[in-house]
Amino acid sequence: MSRFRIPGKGRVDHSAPVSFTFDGKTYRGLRGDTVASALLANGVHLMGRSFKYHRPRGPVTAGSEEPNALIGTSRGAGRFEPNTRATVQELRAGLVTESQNKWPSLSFDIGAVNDRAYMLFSAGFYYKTFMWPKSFWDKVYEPVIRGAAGLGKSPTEVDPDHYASRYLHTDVLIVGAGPAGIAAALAAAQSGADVTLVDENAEMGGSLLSDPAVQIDGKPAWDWVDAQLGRLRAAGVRLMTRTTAIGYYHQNMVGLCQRLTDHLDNPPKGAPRERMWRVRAGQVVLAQGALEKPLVFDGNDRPGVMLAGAAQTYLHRYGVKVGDSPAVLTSHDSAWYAAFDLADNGARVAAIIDTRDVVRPDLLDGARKRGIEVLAGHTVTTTRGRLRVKSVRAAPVRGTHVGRGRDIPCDCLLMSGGWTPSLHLFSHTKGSLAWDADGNTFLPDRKTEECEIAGAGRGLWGYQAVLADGAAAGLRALQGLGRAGHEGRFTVANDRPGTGVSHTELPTDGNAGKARAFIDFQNDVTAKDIRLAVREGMRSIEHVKRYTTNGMATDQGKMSNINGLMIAADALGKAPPQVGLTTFRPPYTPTSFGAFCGYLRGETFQLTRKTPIDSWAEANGAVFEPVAQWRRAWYFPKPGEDMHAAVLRECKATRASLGIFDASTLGKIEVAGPDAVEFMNRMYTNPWTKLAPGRCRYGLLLGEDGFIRDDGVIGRLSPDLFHVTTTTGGAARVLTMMEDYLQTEWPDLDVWLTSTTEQWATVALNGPNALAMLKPLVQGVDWDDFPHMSCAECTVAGLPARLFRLSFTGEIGFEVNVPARHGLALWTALMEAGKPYDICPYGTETMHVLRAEKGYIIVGQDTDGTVTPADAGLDWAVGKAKKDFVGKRSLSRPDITAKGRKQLVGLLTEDGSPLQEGAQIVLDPNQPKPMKMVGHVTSSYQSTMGHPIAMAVIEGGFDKMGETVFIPMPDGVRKARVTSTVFYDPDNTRLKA
Amino acid sequence: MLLIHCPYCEDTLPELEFTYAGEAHIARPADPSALSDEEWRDFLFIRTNARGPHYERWRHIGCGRFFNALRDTVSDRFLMTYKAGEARPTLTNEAAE
Amino acid sequence: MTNQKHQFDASPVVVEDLAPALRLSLRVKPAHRATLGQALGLDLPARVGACKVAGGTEALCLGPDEWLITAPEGTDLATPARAVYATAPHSLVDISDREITLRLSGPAVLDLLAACCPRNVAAMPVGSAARTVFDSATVILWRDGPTDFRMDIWRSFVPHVRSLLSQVQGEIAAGL
Amino acid sequence: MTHFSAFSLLKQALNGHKGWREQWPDSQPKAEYDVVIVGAGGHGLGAAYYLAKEHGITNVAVIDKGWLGGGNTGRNTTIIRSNYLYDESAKLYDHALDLWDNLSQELNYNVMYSKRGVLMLAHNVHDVQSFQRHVNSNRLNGVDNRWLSKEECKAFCPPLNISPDARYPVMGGALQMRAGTARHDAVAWGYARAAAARGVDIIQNCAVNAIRRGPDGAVIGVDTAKGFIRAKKVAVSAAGNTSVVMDSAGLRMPLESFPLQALVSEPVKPIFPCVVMSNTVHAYISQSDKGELVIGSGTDQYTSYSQRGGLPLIEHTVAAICEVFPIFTRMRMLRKWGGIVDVTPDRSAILGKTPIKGLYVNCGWGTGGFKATPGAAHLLAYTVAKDEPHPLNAPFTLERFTTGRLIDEAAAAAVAH
Repeated sequence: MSRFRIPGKGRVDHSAPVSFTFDGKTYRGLRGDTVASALLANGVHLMGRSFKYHRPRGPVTAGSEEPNALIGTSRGAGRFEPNTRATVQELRAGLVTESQNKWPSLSFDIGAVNDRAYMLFSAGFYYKTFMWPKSFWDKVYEPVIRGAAGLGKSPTEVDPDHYASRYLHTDVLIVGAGPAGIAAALAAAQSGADVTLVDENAEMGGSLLSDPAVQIDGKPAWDWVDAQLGRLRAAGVRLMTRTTAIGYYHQNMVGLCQRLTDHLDNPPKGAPRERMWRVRAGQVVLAQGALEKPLVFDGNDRPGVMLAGAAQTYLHRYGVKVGDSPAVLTSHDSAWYAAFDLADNGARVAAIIDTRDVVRPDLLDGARKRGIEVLAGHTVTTTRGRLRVKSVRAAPVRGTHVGRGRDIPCDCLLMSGGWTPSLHLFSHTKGSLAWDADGNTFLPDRKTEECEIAGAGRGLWGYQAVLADGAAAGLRALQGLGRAGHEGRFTVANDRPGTGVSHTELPTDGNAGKARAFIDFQNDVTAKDIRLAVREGMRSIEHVKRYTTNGMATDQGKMSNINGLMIAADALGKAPPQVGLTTFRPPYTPTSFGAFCGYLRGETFQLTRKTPIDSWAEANGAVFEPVAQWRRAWYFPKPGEDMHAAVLRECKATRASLGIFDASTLGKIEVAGPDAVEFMNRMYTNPWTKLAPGRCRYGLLLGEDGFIRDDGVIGRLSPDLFHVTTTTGGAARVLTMMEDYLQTEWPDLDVWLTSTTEQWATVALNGPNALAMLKPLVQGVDWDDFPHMSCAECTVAGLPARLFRLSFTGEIGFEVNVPARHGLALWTALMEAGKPYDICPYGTETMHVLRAEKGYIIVGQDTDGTVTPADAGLDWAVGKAKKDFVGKRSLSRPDITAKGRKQLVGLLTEDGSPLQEGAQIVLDPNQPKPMKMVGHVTSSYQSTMGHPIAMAVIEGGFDKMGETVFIPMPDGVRKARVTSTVFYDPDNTRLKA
Repeated sequence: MLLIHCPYCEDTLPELEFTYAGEAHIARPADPSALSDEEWRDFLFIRTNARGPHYERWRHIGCGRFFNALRDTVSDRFLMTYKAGEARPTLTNEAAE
Repeated sequence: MTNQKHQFDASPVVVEDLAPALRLSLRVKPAHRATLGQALGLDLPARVGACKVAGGTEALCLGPDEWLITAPEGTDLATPARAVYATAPHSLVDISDREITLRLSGPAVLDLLAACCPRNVAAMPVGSAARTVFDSATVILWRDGPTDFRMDIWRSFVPHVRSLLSQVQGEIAAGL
Repeated sequence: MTHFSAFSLLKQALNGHKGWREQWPDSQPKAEYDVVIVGAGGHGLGAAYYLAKEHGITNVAVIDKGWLGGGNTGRNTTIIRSNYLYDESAKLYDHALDLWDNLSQELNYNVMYSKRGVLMLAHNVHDVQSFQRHVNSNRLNGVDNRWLSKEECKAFCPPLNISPDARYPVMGGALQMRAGTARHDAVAWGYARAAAARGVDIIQNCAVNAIRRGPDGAVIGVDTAKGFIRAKKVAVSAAGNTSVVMDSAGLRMPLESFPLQALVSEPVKPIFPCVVMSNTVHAYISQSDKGELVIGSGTDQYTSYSQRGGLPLIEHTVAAICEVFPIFTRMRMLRKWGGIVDVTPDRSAILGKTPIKGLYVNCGWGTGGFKATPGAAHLLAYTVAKDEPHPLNAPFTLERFTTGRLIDEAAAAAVAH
């Protein structure tokens, strides 16, 4: 069945077959295979279709840089992911895979008609058309364009897996466990440094895994790798496979994505699918090697055409021959070794075609020994074959002149255009690159972080050089930590050094205008597209990239950036560095959203704060609403009640007798010290000096810009001690603001701030019977001297308490604060004691209604950050005599004192219908749009007085008392009368009971 | 994520333990009422927004203190941090390097 | 001292609730540190993160003018403090009920903490403590031993922290 | 200028696209211009175009320190909408929307303005109040925007999770149907091509080092990497770098520049039919013509010009998306990038004259700059040509920070309770 598998060869387990499906057909692979290697072992090269032209495609690579072989992978319900690289996904039992971007089938795809009309779909074609007739854009063109877009299908079900994250602090982080990385790790692991070595592949060793014939220190490559990894393990080095360094952030923070279960047949219960590591490293060594460059020539995208290095990897790691009769096209020595290894393993190499006239003698000998035909100074001008390459046309080439060619039959073509250092992470750091004219490549230049680059990443080639460089880099990293160590030495036999030349697109002997030489395989960008972009005035590589989409496919330019740049530079007649290199952006390879989420999903997405009384509310059927970080009881519906009915009942019960409310979320700040009163005078608009201990006052806090920031009732418990309350959402903001002034502006003051929001559970009692009900439970309060706006430390129901007599409802009211652990006990005690008074628990909605009936504002609802105390009718709360307080100066700015500011007033509709919160107000409902709006409704409720009430901000509202304004709504214009904001008990008689 | 040295804890810690608090050395005027509207605007809203070394304030959750820092806004590298109330240090060469 | 346990001791990490204790926030300017220390019979350490234990009473320096004092319930520190208030003005606030204290221990406890603590917890000296963050919650973390920690968490944040801890315990149990 | 059309495309296709000419020349600076515009983003290039087309001022140079369209124009999430709260903002952005509507034809360049509808989600009572205030005020301003129940939201955007158990359950949303997205590069290129065709010089890779003023204090030109360029009027439209440029003229600005990050997923077949914004959860998402999910993030907390930004913010952004759209956790992030946004104290733009004669400024767009592009460009051109603001941008003065008449979109969304 898998006749391209060489028995016993490779690092796969020949005794462990694994079956999987691709487009519904079942295939057999081996433990250790990737989907790509297993399909190739079965003679399958056709694995996908390209983005724009739907051209048939096979794998070009054997790694994470793969642009073509993208598949859908799934593991049962909710576990489907598109665009998975077949070259990376390891086989697991029962793996289900499918090809993408084709219909009806991979081998016969209707979408391929685009390929016939390819001349129309040139770079940027869509900017030039689809504009007439205008209406067609929305209705016809765009839907068609969008319909054709995308590769795989999105998941459509909720993902049952979970994801993890972890912080890691390490002395040295080494990215890439090839020869350079391993050598660096050996050097860095001296003198007890904490070292972490990571590699994106399933096993460590990098290119050595594809070069088993190489000998290091007398050992065959694979034995040497095993031995060194053993040494590193013994030295306590952290070795992490299947772990991709996705991004390099400030101050040596590197993000790693570790894939934990996608390769497992049956993941253990509770195991996360992936884990994001946020690594902070003292030193970083980047040993990511180099990526092989495709050659750019007509038909270079045909299935069966792949990189020579990939073929070598499939052969040695997976024991797979990618073909029986490969041809080789190269401009670099490395591909010769691939040809030799395939020949030595039973393949009949059709020819080695090298664009260079002169090739190293030992390579020519190697070819002669194996009876391989060599065509030096030749190129491939085109390839043939429908779904798989059948022959290539080889022709002698001198510069751009092509001689007479001949067809060479083959079943695959191995190409190599040389190697590009993998510097993605380095470029995340904004480190600069320098152009190396000899190597025709960019090399690392100026560093911005504490990092070293080692091996092929610095343009080095050959194991001897790479190992030495890795060791040196590891040692430099160690020394960077201020530690000492000695430099490792390695002796290499059967080394495979190499050099090469680099090209723009290769010449063709066919019609140049018809040549299809691909640069970005996935996005179908050809050399002609690049030259067209330049012709149209795109002079920077950024423009060329964006205009042609070259390098914007899911390989993010790993295959295409350098070839694109070389051709653009050639077209512009400039040196590549003058055209620039597009910046690489994180992540290094596409990374699942889940890995970024980590624990930030479900109930731990964002924290939800709960009060000590929350459990009672939940048990008693409360409906909750989120307020800032808290969840608060919104209302307590009885069976059959909707919100409206429940709220009205709660309101009436409170007005009639007694209501109880969990106010624990209110912010509380202890302001203590000899200068407490001075501090309060400077922070709040109100005067505090005359407030006697045992009394409370409504406090108003402004920003320095003069607009209302927060408010709350503040009690003076002793001359040096204030108990400040803030809004629920404002608690943290207010404390930070106070600390800022205290530390930065007034460090001389002897006053200190302590948050006691969670020290106290707060229960509010309101209603005509509040006093009667509470009295018997309280000890330590002199009721003859405890009027409205008083406070005291005492006991309530036997619990230590801070008792406030205040009202946010207009009824007699108290707020009982007890240590949080007793919060629930207090609540249940009060509920018990309240029974004779039909005590009624109420939620935030009823609180809102009752306060609105009294015209008490809610900061953030009746004010919006552009409202001054005067605008809100709170001038009485501003200490005119005070020389200064936060925000005072802003209140005298011209537009703050100007006429016509929006002022807070009450509204009563003439027809008694409710107004919508947020409804806009006009003076002339018959004016055309855009209308002149004079304000809007900030609060609106069904009241206990049988008619709805509303509050609104209206330009010059205070001068409009009794006037009629209009509220145009979709279903007609409402008329409303401007009133005071106090709708209920204006004389506060009920408070004085 | 930045690494920040807290001058009070004398420890270099991850950004997540800190909150940014805007430009440094903008002292609240002793007598705001004496200021013209323009002077008051400058205090309230005008910021250097330096491209390069920038004097700014941070607060450390650990010790709760506001402190000052000199950070290069092009590289995001901290050149130095110092306690609140200390005079604005002049940018030395080795710091600027 | 411990009561309810969420894990059996065999497991790599144990999360336990600690019984409430007296917890006071002391704020005083450095000039008066010594005076307050004498009055309370405590050595108030000057270095942020340092702890000093005397009898059952522990003083942790959280900031240049801030100390967290923990003592057995019923200990009276308010009276002696009040006695020196005139000469050494300060603020001493009872916050016993503001936080809940968890004990985290076991061989894998550093992994448990590394899941949500950005600071290098492994580098914390035994006997030191720090106010830091655990995910989005501000906590005080005490290192009582190599694999033995205490965590003070604001009461309302506890459900969130617990939920995170149990997720990570699950991972650790799964061995991945 | 070669006219773009299906016909010209076909004609060129047949001769191998040999005949296309450059869309704009790579100009070198002349000694003097009537107007120099600093910053070759969509706003600056657009202003040059409208100066030439509507005000007959063609002796204009647009100067940029990098490549045109390389700043925020090419780095944003391309969301276009006008459903703002304050009348001033709504009218300004709606003016832009009117111009967007016809921009492809106007410029003979397909900017792919896609009216997919922008849905803003409400997750709590405060959101509902604030969005209904939006909807009502927009309606009376003649700005399209309507309220949807949570079921209607789900119907309009099927991937949406409207479960009541969500941390921030969806309570409804405000939908502006004529809002949507556009192809950001095409906007810069289209304006560049059309402006160049009318004689405007586009000078790239030429940093403006300073704005030079004469003895009377008025602007006389700019010092650049390519020498001094005389100019009667200078308009600064340099986004994140505005403070630095204005400072060289001796004018300090109420601006701070913050890093803003954005990201895209791998491309998939159409799954997301509209644009969704959630200010409460901090998620902004749409799907591009190419099939990528385009996702916007918030700004980092500190000012910066590094265009980097941190990992934690990206994690929270992706988490927010997956909270509102849980089917996307197995999608993969393809790339993320950063821009520099200039933010004013009231989160509204500054567009108009300055105290310096001949100096004009267009800045402070924060995260809203792209959607405003044609409007800002059009009004900047008007203000420069007439030396007085158009009624639409009159409220967006520098003076408002002195007088206190702020247009505080940010504060309007302030939450307390």
